[in-house]
Amino acid sequence: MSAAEDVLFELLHMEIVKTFTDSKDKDDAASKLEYIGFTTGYRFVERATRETNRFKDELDIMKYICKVFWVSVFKKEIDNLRTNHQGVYVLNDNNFRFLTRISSGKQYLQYAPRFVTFTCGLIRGSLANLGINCVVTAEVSHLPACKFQVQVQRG
Amino acid sequence: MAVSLTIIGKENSPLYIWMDEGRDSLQLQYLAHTGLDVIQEKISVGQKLPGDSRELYLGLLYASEEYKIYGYTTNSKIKFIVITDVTNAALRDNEIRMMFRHLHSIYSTVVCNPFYVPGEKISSQ
Amino acid sequence: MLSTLKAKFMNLLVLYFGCLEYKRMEKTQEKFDRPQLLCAPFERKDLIGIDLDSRTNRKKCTGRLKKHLADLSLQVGLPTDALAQYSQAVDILRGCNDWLWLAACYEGLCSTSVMLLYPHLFRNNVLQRYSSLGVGGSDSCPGTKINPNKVRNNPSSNSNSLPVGLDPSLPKQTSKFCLSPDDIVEKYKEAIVHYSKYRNAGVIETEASIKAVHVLIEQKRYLLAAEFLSNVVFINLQLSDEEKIIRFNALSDMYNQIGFHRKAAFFRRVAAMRCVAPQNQDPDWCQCYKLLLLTLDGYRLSLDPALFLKEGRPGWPALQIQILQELVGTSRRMGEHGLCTRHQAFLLSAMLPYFTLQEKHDNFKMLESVSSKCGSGPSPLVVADSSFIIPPVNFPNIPLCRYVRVMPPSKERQVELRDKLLVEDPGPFIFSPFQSIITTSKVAGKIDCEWVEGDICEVTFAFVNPMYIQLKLNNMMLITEGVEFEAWTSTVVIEASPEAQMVILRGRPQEPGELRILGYSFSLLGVASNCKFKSMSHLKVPFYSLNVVPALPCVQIFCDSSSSETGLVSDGALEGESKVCVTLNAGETHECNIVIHNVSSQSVECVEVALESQNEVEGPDKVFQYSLENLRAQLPIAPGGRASLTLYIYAASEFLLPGYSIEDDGMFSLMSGSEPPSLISAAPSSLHSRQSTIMSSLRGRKANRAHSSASNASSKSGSSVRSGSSVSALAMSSINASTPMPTTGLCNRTLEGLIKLSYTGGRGMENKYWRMADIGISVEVAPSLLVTRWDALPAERPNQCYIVLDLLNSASNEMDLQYTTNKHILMQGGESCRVPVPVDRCPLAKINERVRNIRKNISKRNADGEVSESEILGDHVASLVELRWTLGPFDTPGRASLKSLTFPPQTHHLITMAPVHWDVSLNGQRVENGSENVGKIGEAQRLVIGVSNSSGDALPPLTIVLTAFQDHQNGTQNYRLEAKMASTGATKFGVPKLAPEESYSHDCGLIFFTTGIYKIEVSGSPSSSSSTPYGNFQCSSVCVPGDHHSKTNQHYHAWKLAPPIEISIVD
Amino acid sequence: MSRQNLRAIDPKKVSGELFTLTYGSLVAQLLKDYENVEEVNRQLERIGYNIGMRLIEDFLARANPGRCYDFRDTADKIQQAFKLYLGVSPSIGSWSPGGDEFSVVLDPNPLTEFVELPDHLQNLRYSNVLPGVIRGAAEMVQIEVLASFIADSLKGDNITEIRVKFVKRLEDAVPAGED
Repeated sequence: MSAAEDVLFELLHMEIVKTFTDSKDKDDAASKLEYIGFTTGYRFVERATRETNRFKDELDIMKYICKVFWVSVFKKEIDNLRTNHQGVYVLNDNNFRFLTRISSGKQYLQYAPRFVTFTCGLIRGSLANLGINCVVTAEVSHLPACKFQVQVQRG
Repeated sequence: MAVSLTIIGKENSPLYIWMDEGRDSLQLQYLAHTGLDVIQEKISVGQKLPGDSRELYLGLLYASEEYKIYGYTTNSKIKFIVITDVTNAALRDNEIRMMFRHLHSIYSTVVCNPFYVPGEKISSQ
Repeated sequence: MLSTLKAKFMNLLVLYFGCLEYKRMEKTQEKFDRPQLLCAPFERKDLIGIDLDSRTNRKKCTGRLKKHLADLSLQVGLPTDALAQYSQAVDILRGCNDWLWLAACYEGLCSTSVMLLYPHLFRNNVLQRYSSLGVGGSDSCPGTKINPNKVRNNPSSNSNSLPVGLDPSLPKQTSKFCLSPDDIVEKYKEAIVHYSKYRNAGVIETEASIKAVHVLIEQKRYLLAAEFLSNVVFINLQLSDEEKIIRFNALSDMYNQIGFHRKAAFFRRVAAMRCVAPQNQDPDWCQCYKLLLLTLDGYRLSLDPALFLKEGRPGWPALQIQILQELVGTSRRMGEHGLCTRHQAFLLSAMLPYFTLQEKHDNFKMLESVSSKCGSGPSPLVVADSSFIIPPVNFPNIPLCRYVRVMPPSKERQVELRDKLLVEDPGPFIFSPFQSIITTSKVAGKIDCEWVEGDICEVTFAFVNPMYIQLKLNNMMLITEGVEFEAWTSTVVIEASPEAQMVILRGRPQEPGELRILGYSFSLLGVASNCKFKSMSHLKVPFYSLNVVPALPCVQIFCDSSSSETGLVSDGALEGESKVCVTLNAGETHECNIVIHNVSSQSVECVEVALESQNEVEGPDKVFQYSLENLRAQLPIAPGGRASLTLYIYAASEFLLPGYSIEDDGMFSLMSGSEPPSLISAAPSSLHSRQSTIMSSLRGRKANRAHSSASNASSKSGSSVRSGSSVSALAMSSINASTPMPTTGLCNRTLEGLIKLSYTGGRGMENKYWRMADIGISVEVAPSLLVTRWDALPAERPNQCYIVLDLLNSASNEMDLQYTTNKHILMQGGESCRVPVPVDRCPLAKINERVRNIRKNISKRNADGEVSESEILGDHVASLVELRWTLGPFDTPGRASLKSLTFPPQTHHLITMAPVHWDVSLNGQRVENGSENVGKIGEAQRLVIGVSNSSGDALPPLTIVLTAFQDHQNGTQNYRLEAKMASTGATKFGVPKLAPEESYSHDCGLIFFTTGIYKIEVSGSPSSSSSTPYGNFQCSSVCVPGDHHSKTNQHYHAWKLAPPIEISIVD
Repeated sequence: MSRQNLRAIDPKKVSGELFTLTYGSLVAQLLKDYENVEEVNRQLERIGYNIGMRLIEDFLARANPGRCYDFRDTADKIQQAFKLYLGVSPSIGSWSPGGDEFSVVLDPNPLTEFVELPDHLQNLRYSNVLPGVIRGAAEMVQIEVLASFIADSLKGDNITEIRVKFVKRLEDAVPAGED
């Protein structure tokens, strides 16, 4: 059983998703969810890295996201991090917490995007505050695994 | 106690400046401003000095005839600069470090205020 | 010349080398047992009282000699020897605490090692050779602008400074004494520490430090380099002001080289301040100014406002403000008032966000004062004797432009591309989805409106005043690009209010094509400011672009008030007013002259007129009529010329009492008690009865004063029509003054029309551009005549019937109504009366023709055949009845139309021409309508009844019956005349089937026994055997299948001779 | 990554902060979406209500709090839940004489740890999710309550106080917590 405060966070997330996907302007739902994630990530990482040493480089930051950051948020590490060393990082979470509550099965796959949007923003916001401007996308091919792709914007 | 305390944003513009009363504000600002050169050099990527602990606390940046200028950076590229009197022997390195830690903590609280827009001047404190 | 100089120089060098080499050889040979003590100049005085023979001193001498020898070796190009000798000297001197010389040895050791390790150091810059004569060998000329990035990159670009093919380990092999890179720094450090022990060694300490910095730069150890440099700052040197300036400049350069631009700027500023220090006897403001300009980079200041604002204002505002203030002050002291104004303007504009209100005011006042000496133009200023260029300063934020609206031409000046409309119509499905994409992906700033060459065009700005001081913007105008544009200047005052204030800038495009509006320019306090939208990030578009179309004429259209008569009021009575209001009585016709005035310099060559109206009831063309041909004949309209279009306005109205409906209860309208009748009338009579609108007084009065022949006729006219008297009685009973008046028809109502004039001419016409002008016409229709009820009654003549109308003069003025060619009555305002109008009955052929047309296209609308016939008859009546009236003090003429009049089926036969035409003669004399027939008692009156078929179809066999009666004029008729008369011949006879136009005649005789007035009714009805097949024909040929209810009535139908034959029998 | 980066930070505190920050972003976004502050208050309460309805299941499973015999029990459970989920122990008090109304005094309020309310948002009930949670949770155990803020330190009050008022016991009142 996950910790009590994590349950609360999970419920809040679920309600946020519901609030914005049910709201009158559905089209903006994704960008709003992403933005909530962004500001949360931006602020959270400011606090979370208080005790962390200065990062060496981009890869160092990505490792931090996959390990310490992911543990703080999801109580587990990213299962697999890959990079092409040209600014693209792929983070695999084989058991993404926000997807575990949806029944697995293809028919629920269509609902997956709304449950990963917040996290995309969370990653983007965190990286933005750490000085990496990027685009974060997510891909869910079978529940509850999720693949986040970070594409760093250079220049 | 320190005579000046400055928070500098990602783009190297001051977000918050505090000065001990009665000091020459501009002079202290010049000191803090030039201190940025040292901070920038210290945190520049590729700078691999032996014995660099990668600590957020950057230590003494430099000293002038009257003041000592200390620096600290966060992982989010926010810089703090504290200026002390050269003659102030009471402040040892560790105390300066703790002062910065405290400052960082306060800063992160400010950033976490949902009504604060990062990059704006800090009005509270 | 150059070559000889070179050759001579070479000679000199060779000589010099020879000297050195000789000296070196000499020193090498020299005995070490008794060497002379070599001294630095300042050491000389310290020598007194020193034991020269002490062991320490001897060692000192030896060490110093060794060092000197090493120097010479180095100078003649023997670094290996030099290294060894320096090392020996170090060992010797360290032992005898000769710190100064020890430091020198270290320095030598370092220098030599550097030479070996970094042979290219100091050689990469040609300038270096000359400038190395100065302190530290590297201070460049003050004022040389250093590109920080370039300098910083320099060392790295040739980081491998060893010659190609030379292994880095080689120097080490060459001499074991060669220092490693780290050692070099260490030894420099040591040397500097030792130098610092001597008060007089400041210069060489500085020198050594700077050398070390150069090495560190080469090693890219900038932090360490910075430490050495900050040490230099602490070295206390007795220097002249000029030397101090040079020293600080040198420091600044060095800091720039290690990438510490802020530090560099700091020292540059210190140097600048030195130039004009209060104790300085000869302040050099000019140099100070130039040095200050060099500091700008370090403070992330760019004097180019566009650049500065674009970078999102990084930097340290407090320091930036100070530097700018110093620039202002310095330039003023230099007497460069132009520069001074420019800097102050920049200070105000760029630092505005950081100023408090008071500071804003102070800086504004300051600008006011400096600009009074010299303004600031729009061109860059070059600083005298330098390469500095100070770009012009703009005020994109004073005042701050909130938004920009490029105004489309005013409505009457808008243009339309006709051609495009035709081409772009590939059907709704193809272009609708793409159209939207195309429009949204349009270039930012593309304005979807067109300006016209030669027309005055406007752009509206909303400005906010950030200063809280009234701003006077002189010569404000648009900045444009593209086609030639005549921008008009205006002086604008922006009040000291926080509210946004609107400013309109105007201009006139001079040629067709694309026009881009880039911004606006003005002059504030003598500072010319060009504000481009692209530098105002909050406006989101870099420019506004629109299309200028070729010149087109422009007209004003208005109603010529000189031709206006009573009732015509032009709104505001101004020329060019595009709305005309006319008050007319319903049915009145008004002529209105619409003037088209060409106010442009192009002639109007082509016009089109269209009419729009919101009135569905009356078609616009019924109300408004004009002749386009007439107008076209007046083309072209020259510039300044006028043309006119005569518009005929007919105040169309519904003259029939609204609310009347045949379906109400199937009853005849005059009898319908359920309606709200607004008036009462006596029996239909040409001797019209007059009643006031207050009719309650008349309630209950028996209105049976039916004296007229018409009422007589109707009262006796038999079965299908109720008698007039009973009608009147019923109608009267329903009168009630308090009954609400029907609203329409009695209240004024307004007919709106819009005359849309499209026109073009000039070059615009060639490009298919058109302009529109319109004039609205509002016709207020005052009620005039109202037909409240109507009925049809038989007339005296068989080919006519009476249409009896209850009329109400709903106007307030007296009305003279002419309802037939020779009959008219006068009606007071509000008064009503009943008039009979004789109308030719409708020929059957006309009905049949219409029926056929309707049958052809049985539309749903006309599914009810009965109504159709009603309509046909209504139209027939309406076309024949013309109610003309004159009204009011001016005898305004008008006419009322009975359009959409309908009649209930019971009356149809009255209005329809009977298929049977009677031709009756008495005693050989034709019985005419109203003719008096006189006969004598006892004499046989010979009556010939001729029947002919006047319809287009065959008539069925008929049975004709003659009935005689006496009318006692009191409502009773006596048919029992057996004792009063007798007849010869049949009074009831059959007529065979008659083809069209065929006729049949019957003779009979009548003998009357008593005097009196007799009447003989002649009626014919289809013979019973054949009635059914002809049922349809007789009355209602318009019967549409499925409508049977009316047929039953038709069986009883008979044609009568009307009026009956009247014979006065006298003695 | 040096070993210092892995220095243990209290995970409970970090999770709490994440919750607080996410909530803050939500409030900011709602304020952007709805011009009307009252509407935002309403939305927050609604979100809280929905959370409460689900949270109660977790609470019952996790804490096994046993049956509520009276309203004082309910208050205790609320106190317990605050401790469990938000890591704070509010004090319960100010009971009405009838025992049907009490106050939950939060000190501190974890939701407002970082918050400074701008002047133009003085009508915002920033933490309005909390009364919503209480109401939603109570309803799932067949107790209808009214819960609302009566004091908020964010607005300068001395304390942060939620007033909870018992309305009625809902029909078929079988507490879900009973076995």
